[in-house]
Amino acid sequence: MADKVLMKGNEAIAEAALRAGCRLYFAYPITPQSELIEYMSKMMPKVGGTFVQSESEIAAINMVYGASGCGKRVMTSSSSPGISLKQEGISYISGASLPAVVVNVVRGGPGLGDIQPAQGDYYQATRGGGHGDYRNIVLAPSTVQEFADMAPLAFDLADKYRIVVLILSDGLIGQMMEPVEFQPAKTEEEIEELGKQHESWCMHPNEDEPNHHHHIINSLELDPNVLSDLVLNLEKKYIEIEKTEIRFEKYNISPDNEILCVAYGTAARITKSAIDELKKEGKSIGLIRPITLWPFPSEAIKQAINQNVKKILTLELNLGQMIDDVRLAIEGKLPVDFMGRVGGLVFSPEEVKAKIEEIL
Amino acid sequence: MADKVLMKGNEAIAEAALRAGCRLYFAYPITPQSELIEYMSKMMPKVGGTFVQSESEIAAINMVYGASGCGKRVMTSSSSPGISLKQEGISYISGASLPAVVVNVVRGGPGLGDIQPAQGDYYQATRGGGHGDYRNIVLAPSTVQEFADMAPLAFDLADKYRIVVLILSDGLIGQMMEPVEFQPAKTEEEIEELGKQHESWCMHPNEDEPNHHHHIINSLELDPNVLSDLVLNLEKKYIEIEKTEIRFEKYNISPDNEILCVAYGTAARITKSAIDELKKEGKSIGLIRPITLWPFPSEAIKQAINQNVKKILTLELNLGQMIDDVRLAIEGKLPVDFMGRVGGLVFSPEEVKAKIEEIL
Amino acid sequence: MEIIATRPKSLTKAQFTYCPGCTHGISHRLVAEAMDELGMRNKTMGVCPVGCSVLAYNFFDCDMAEAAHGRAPALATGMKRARPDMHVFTYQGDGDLIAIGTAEIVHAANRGEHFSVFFVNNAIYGMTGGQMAPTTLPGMKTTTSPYGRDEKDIGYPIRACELLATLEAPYYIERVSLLSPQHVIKAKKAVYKAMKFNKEERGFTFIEFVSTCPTNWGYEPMKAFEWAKENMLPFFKLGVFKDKSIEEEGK
Amino acid sequence: MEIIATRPKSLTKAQFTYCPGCTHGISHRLVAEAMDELGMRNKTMGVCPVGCSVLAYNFFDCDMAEAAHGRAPALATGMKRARPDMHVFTYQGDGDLIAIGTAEIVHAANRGEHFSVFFVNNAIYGMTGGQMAPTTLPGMKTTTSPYGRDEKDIGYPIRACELLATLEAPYYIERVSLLSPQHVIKAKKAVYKAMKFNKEERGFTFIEFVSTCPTNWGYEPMKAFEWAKENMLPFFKLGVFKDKSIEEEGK
Amino acid sequence: MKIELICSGFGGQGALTIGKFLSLAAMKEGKDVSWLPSYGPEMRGGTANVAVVISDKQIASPLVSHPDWLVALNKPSVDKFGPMIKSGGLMIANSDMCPDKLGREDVEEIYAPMSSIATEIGSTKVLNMVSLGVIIGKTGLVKYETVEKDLREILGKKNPALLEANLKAIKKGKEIGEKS
Amino acid sequence: MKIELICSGFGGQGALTIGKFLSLAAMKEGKDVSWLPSYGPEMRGGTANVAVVISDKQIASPLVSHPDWLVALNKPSVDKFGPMIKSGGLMIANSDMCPDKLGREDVEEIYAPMSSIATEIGSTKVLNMVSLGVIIGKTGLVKYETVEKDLREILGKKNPALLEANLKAIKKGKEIGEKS
Amino acid sequence: MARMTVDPFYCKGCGLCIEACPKKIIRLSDKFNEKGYHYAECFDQESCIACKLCYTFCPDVAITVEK
Amino acid sequence: MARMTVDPFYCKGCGLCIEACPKKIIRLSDKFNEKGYHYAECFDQESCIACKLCYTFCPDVAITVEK
Ligand SMILES: Cc1ncc(C[n+]2csc(CCOP(=O)(O)OP(=O)(O)O)c2C)c(N)n1
Ligand SMILES: Cc1ncc(C[n+]2csc(CCOP(=O)(O)OP(=O)(O)O)c2C)c(N)n1
Ligand code: SF4
Ligand code: SF4
Ligand code: SF4
Ligand code: SF4
Ligand code: SF4
Ligand code: SF4
Ligand SMILES: [Mg+2]
Ligand SMILES: [Mg+2]
Repeated sequence: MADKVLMKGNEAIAEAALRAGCRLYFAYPITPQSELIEYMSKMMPKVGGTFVQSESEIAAINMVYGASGCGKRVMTSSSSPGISLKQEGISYISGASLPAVVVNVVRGGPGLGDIQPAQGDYYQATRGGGHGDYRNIVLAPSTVQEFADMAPLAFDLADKYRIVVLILSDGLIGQMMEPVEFQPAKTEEEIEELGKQHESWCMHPNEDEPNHHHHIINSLELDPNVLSDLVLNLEKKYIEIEKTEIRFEKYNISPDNEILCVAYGTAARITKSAIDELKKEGKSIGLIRPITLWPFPSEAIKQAINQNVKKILTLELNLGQMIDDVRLAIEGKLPVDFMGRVGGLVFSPEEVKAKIEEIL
Repeated sequence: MADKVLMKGNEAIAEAALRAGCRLYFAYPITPQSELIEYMSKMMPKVGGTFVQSESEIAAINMVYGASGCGKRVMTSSSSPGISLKQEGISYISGASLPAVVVNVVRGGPGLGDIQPAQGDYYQATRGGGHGDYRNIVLAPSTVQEFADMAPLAFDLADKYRIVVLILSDGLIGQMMEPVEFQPAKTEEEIEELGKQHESWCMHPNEDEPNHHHHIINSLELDPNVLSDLVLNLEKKYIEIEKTEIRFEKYNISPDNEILCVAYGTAARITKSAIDELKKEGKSIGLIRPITLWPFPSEAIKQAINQNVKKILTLELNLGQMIDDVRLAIEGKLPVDFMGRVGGLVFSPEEVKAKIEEIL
Repeated sequence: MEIIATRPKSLTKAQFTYCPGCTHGISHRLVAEAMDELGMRNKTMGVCPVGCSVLAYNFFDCDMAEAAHGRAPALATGMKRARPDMHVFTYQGDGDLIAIGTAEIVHAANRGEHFSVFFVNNAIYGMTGGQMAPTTLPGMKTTTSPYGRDEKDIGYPIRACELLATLEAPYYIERVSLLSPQHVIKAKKAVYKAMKFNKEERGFTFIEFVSTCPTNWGYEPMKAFEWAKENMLPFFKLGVFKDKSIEEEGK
Repeated sequence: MEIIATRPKSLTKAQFTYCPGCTHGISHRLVAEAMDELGMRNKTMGVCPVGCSVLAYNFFDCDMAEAAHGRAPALATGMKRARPDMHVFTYQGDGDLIAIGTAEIVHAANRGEHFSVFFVNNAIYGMTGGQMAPTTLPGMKTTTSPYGRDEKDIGYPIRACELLATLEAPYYIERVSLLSPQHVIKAKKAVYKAMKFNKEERGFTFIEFVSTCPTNWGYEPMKAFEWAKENMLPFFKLGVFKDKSIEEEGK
Repeated sequence: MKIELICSGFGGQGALTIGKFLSLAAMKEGKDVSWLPSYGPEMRGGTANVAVVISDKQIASPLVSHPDWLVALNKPSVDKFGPMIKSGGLMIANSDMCPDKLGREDVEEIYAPMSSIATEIGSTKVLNMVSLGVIIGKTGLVKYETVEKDLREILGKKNPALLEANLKAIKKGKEIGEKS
Repeated sequence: MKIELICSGFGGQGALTIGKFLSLAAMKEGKDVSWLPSYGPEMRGGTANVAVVISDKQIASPLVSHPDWLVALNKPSVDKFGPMIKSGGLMIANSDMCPDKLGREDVEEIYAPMSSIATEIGSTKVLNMVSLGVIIGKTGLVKYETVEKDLREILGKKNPALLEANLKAIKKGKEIGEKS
Repeated sequence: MARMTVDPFYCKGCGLCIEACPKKIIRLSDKFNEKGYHYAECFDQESCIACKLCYTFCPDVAITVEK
Repeated sequence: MARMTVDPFYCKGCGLCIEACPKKIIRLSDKFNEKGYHYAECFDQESCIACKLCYTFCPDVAITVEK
């Protein structure tokens, strides 16, 4: 069905995950993410899949760990405090090189904070809130459509690299309704086929000698020399991903841009509104919107800087986190300004416009 | 007693914490940190303090949360996977503006990894592995003496700023013995006095009207405008700390340095050995050793760059994490090289020397 | 004329934020009354859960801490150990206490921590909009068990009192209900007893309130009571599961 | 001559990394024998804990996953749900299962997950060097209870079987011991039964092994058995705590 | 063309639903739409509101600080959002629960006794649909037929009685809107 | 002056303790010291070893890849660390458990029947102390008196018998060391 | 003589007091309070026996009983 | 006729089999295995009754019993 439907972001990502072949989903309720779990509880039985409301976020991520070890497309979701609880598990899954999709519908923090949209989990998402050297691919949607489209993308990337893909959404995108068009649902045969790509390493029914195998899913290696090799292999994968999987959107990028904005997700949408307004007034402001937060589109940002650009403006719904990556990208070539909101507040297009005018 | 004693790092930090007035300690065993908890279990009853071996790291950090809400000096410790589990709690304590000391004796990761020394938790420590905008002061010792000295420092900073202070050690510093000299132990009266500084906000016995108070310890605020103010207040505190609490060591810094090394903790010790060797051969290599990882000594690094310095070399026992902060500090002024080891391996002074010679 | 019943001093002047007819208010009052009657307010610290009663720190007029979801017993342990001279209680919902917080409640009970736990079992996650709780009854529809809780797939409700009563240390465990004025009168006695034992430093005390959530059950308050009487009480049997005072005092 | 007893096929050729005389080896063998006898090896997935048996994936010759500390039942849930056509077991120590993993085991049992849990209770944290476990006996000295476990301060050992038996869903719960060849023979029957029920998809099965840790207890293996018989068995009573097959089969 | 509106009322009055049916119809008629509710505990007992944007180009920000139009089902909604309406904008209010006029000269105000009309129709639940009708009648933002079709699809089988009541309410509102 | 040494043996042979008493004495005599054990499960059953650095200046790296001296209580220790000894270095080995010579021309080797001596003294536990004695006798790195004092402080009251056995073992080793 | 009063500030009109009262002398007022609830009131103070059951069952602690 | 054999590769010389054997025909060998353990051996195969108790109690699954 290529018809558009009007849907909440949380429901759209759930539906898209089902269509992408996700048949196992484990999660614990939390606002503003609960519609996702509620949708799954309703639809999973209809497609013959499994939904378990786990006793906690920790149990959920470890159920994901187990199911992923069997080579299946599996997902969990939560919001900020719940994602913090999953950090140990995410580190394990990463260490064991397993594919998995995790959705974070970010809310205001730190602590219990509030349940309004925020981007305060950027550091956690991109730097790994868990222990040890690992990376997750981080996708940041800015519309309901994109949120939905990220489900198949996330599963494909997860499978391809045997990596955790984190979709970093927020309360606004999770709660709002927009028209959305879904990709066709995978057939049961296609899903079966997807599982087979993992047969060389995943746990599955076995045979007698001589074809008896013994698959081990783990992240432990007591010999530091061996562990070092394993981690260096992870690094190779990360380097490969940094080469090939960077995604971003250019908005109004042109040679006469005076200011280059960098913003993602909800902050980027609002920035676009402001840019449109300013355009009417004859001012040329460009925006690079990272779609992958890791790997980060550093090169794209560097290239978008032209002779007219006087300043970079990073816009985030936090105290300034992605700004590190922007600064790293431009290596001191230009001053980097910042506009932020915290506590679940969202800046308005008017406020962004005013900020840009101020620094123009 | 100003006599030197020979002690393991894990025991030295425990002894120093007791002397600094820590009378509450909650933790769960994990290698290579267990000597700390074992020392506490032995000594706490002797000083009339409380040690509870909690059912998990999560329970431990939340016991800390509760005890700290009563204005007492309280500590927990763990190693990498256990620290990941504490992230939600640390975010809460930070959101509630409570003082607390957390020790991480880092091991090889990700996942279960191994139990050898590593620095793979730098990102987690400095960027906040938990959700939302918050910062912890992060202290990185490089000797047993310094590890011990950091206990009183950490408690003082925690009390002063009502912040979580994380001591980021590693298996090497935790397990090795070195001579250590302790500061005199605080008397019970001094400890009592310390608690009093928190009486304006902490939970404690109450009075009847009209002096009845009602102290609330929490990190929840459903109104985003109010939460925003709270977070912006946190930010003010962070800015203040960035101004006043940066600590670092200069080693062999001189105008003829050809290469400037940046390394912390164990990696810095080993780098020093290599620098000493190279000095004998007439080569001048400087080292900035961050003692506070957050706030990071960016200014010191910038200042240490002189006309002769051709390159910066960042040395870490990970895939390269602090290097972000080094790059941010020097803003593209010089190329930044990297030497790392992962999986619990530690580079030797010879290897570091070779690396420096290679890039000289 | 003399006032014989009015708002206890241990409640603040704030309006409760609960839905009309929600039993959280009743259990709040019982705890506050016990504090008043035992003169404990000035030496009491409470812990709020994450759940509908997350804002209870605005309602109880004693010192209060807001725990992370499920961790109230750990906070309370830290608080009581930090201030043995004060009295501590936690107030927790069923999701908080026996889903995410299972380990914390079991181990606090097992250590025999000297505090009281007030456990509001309304068979649902109230605050987050009516998801299935560990105490949701078989067949009961919630937003995450839209076809009714399937006990074959996800098991039966957990009975916290029975589970905790297998431990040695707890001093007093009772399940009461708030489903009628008569039930409330009985519940009041249990709450008083728990807080009295608390004040006397006897050990760990635990009161479960069989409660309602009219909003998420989708019933009017009175209908919710009827439903609970018919459906919850047969499964969550009222009674004393442990009372060491009986042996101790030889009665 | 015919071989009547030798290494089961479901064990790999690797040497165990356990200390001499450690009972982990015996319980490994019992599980492997059951897999052999029931012809399950090719359709079985096991889960290792974090604990001395963390490397069990090198010893069991079936597919194996290594869980995070305490989370084996959650992994097993994910595995069994992902591959209902396979059989799943976890193998866990006392710290893993009833300290940090309390919530996971209680809820997996409560859901009646279709897998078997083998629980090695040696009253101590073996791997990390002998710290106190939730099952450490009162008065017992460990590296974190250097003056002996003070049950007044930190409570009594937790009895996992009794605790889990309060839940409705579990199918079969038994506590056995490995303290003598006779005990082992009995234990073998229980393990077989659990794995058979597992194969037959009857539900959640749980076997607790009262075990020893000669190294951290500081006793020679035989002395460790004696100590355990005298001290552990009175507290951890052997027996069947739940067996639904009795009703089901009408025996 | 781009219209930003806010629908607001007590929780339970169905303000969010007005926005939903408007968005749905606009989408069917080829527009881009966004529907952003206030959510969370504030809904319990308090006011619920939704920001709707309807545009023939892609919508960047779904936030509405200054609505072109406001649908206010109760007094607090008028108080909260009335002052924010853009100059030249429109307010549609439930006169039964909004006793005081907004009194802005630069804003057109339409008052309809939505509660009374709903009670008349026989279901207090449909008061929100009256306002939906007013919008249609007044502005022609979406076609009545599109809304009717959507309603028939959603309610047709499940609750034909409610469907009829809804349609009646919309028609009633539409009349009012057309006359204003 | 800076000496880097490794003490290595089976777990239980007390290799770590040799290092500890050496470090302790050196510290008392005003040196900087570091004592870095191998740790973790590898200790269970396998070999245990410790890297000790003693210097009159502050010690930077506690790691020892190429020891000046090696104390090897068993054969695996000789195999593992023998080849790493610095040219001109010294190996002190337990001849009872190290049958094969290292055979490096640039390294001095001292073999003492430590196990036998210990058995003779009446406690197999003190074999490590023999090697400690050899170091003292051979190198004078620390004074016998300092070590004796430390031992008396630590063991004096708790276990006088063990103390005496220890001291005997050290003296015996010292003699051997002095003669080599 | 006894008296039962409801504080409209707290009352949410849930009606539990009405169910609880053995004398059936409580009803919801026609008037709204600030939050828009019809609050409870005693329409026959004379008959009140000060049994406190209304107070006991009131989830918003809105009731005062005097005797 | 029965036979009990110990695989020195697995045996850790813990002696449990010795305790288990009702015929007391097992002892630790003088010889070491690779790991340095004195491994167990049966010194009187004739007397073995193939009761398997040694096997049952062996924690390292080092024993084979034949009949
Ligand atoms: C770590 C974490 N997970 C989930 C949530 C979301 N959450 C808030 S309250 C709640 C459940 C509340 O249910 P219950 O404990 O039964 O209390 P009630 O509201 O029914 O009184 C949940 C899941 C959270 N805040 N934090
Ligand atoms: C999150 C986490 N916490 C703590 C540890 C450290 N740890 C490893 S094993 C273990 C306890 C093992 O004890 P038990 O489960 O009883 O198994 P045993 O070794 O006795 O067989 C602990 C605390 C860890 N690896 N991960
Ligand atoms: S949602 Fe349920 S539990 Fe929460 S306040 Fe409303 S009625 Fe009470
Ligand atoms: S430490 Fe204890 S449990 Fe672990 S292998 Fe050794 S004897 Fe067995
Ligand atoms: S006190 Fe008793 S009689 Fe009086 S109003 Fe209340 S319930 Fe009715
Ligand atoms: S029970 Fe209380 S809140 Fe409910 S109607 Fe009566 S007075 Fe009002
Ligand atoms: S029981 Fe097994 S391991 Fe122990 S001595 Fe006998 S054969 Fe060897
Ligand atoms: S089979 Fe029985 S008799 Fe034979 S050696 Fe073993 S224990 Fe002894
Ligand atoms: Mg509930
Ligand atoms: Mg154990």
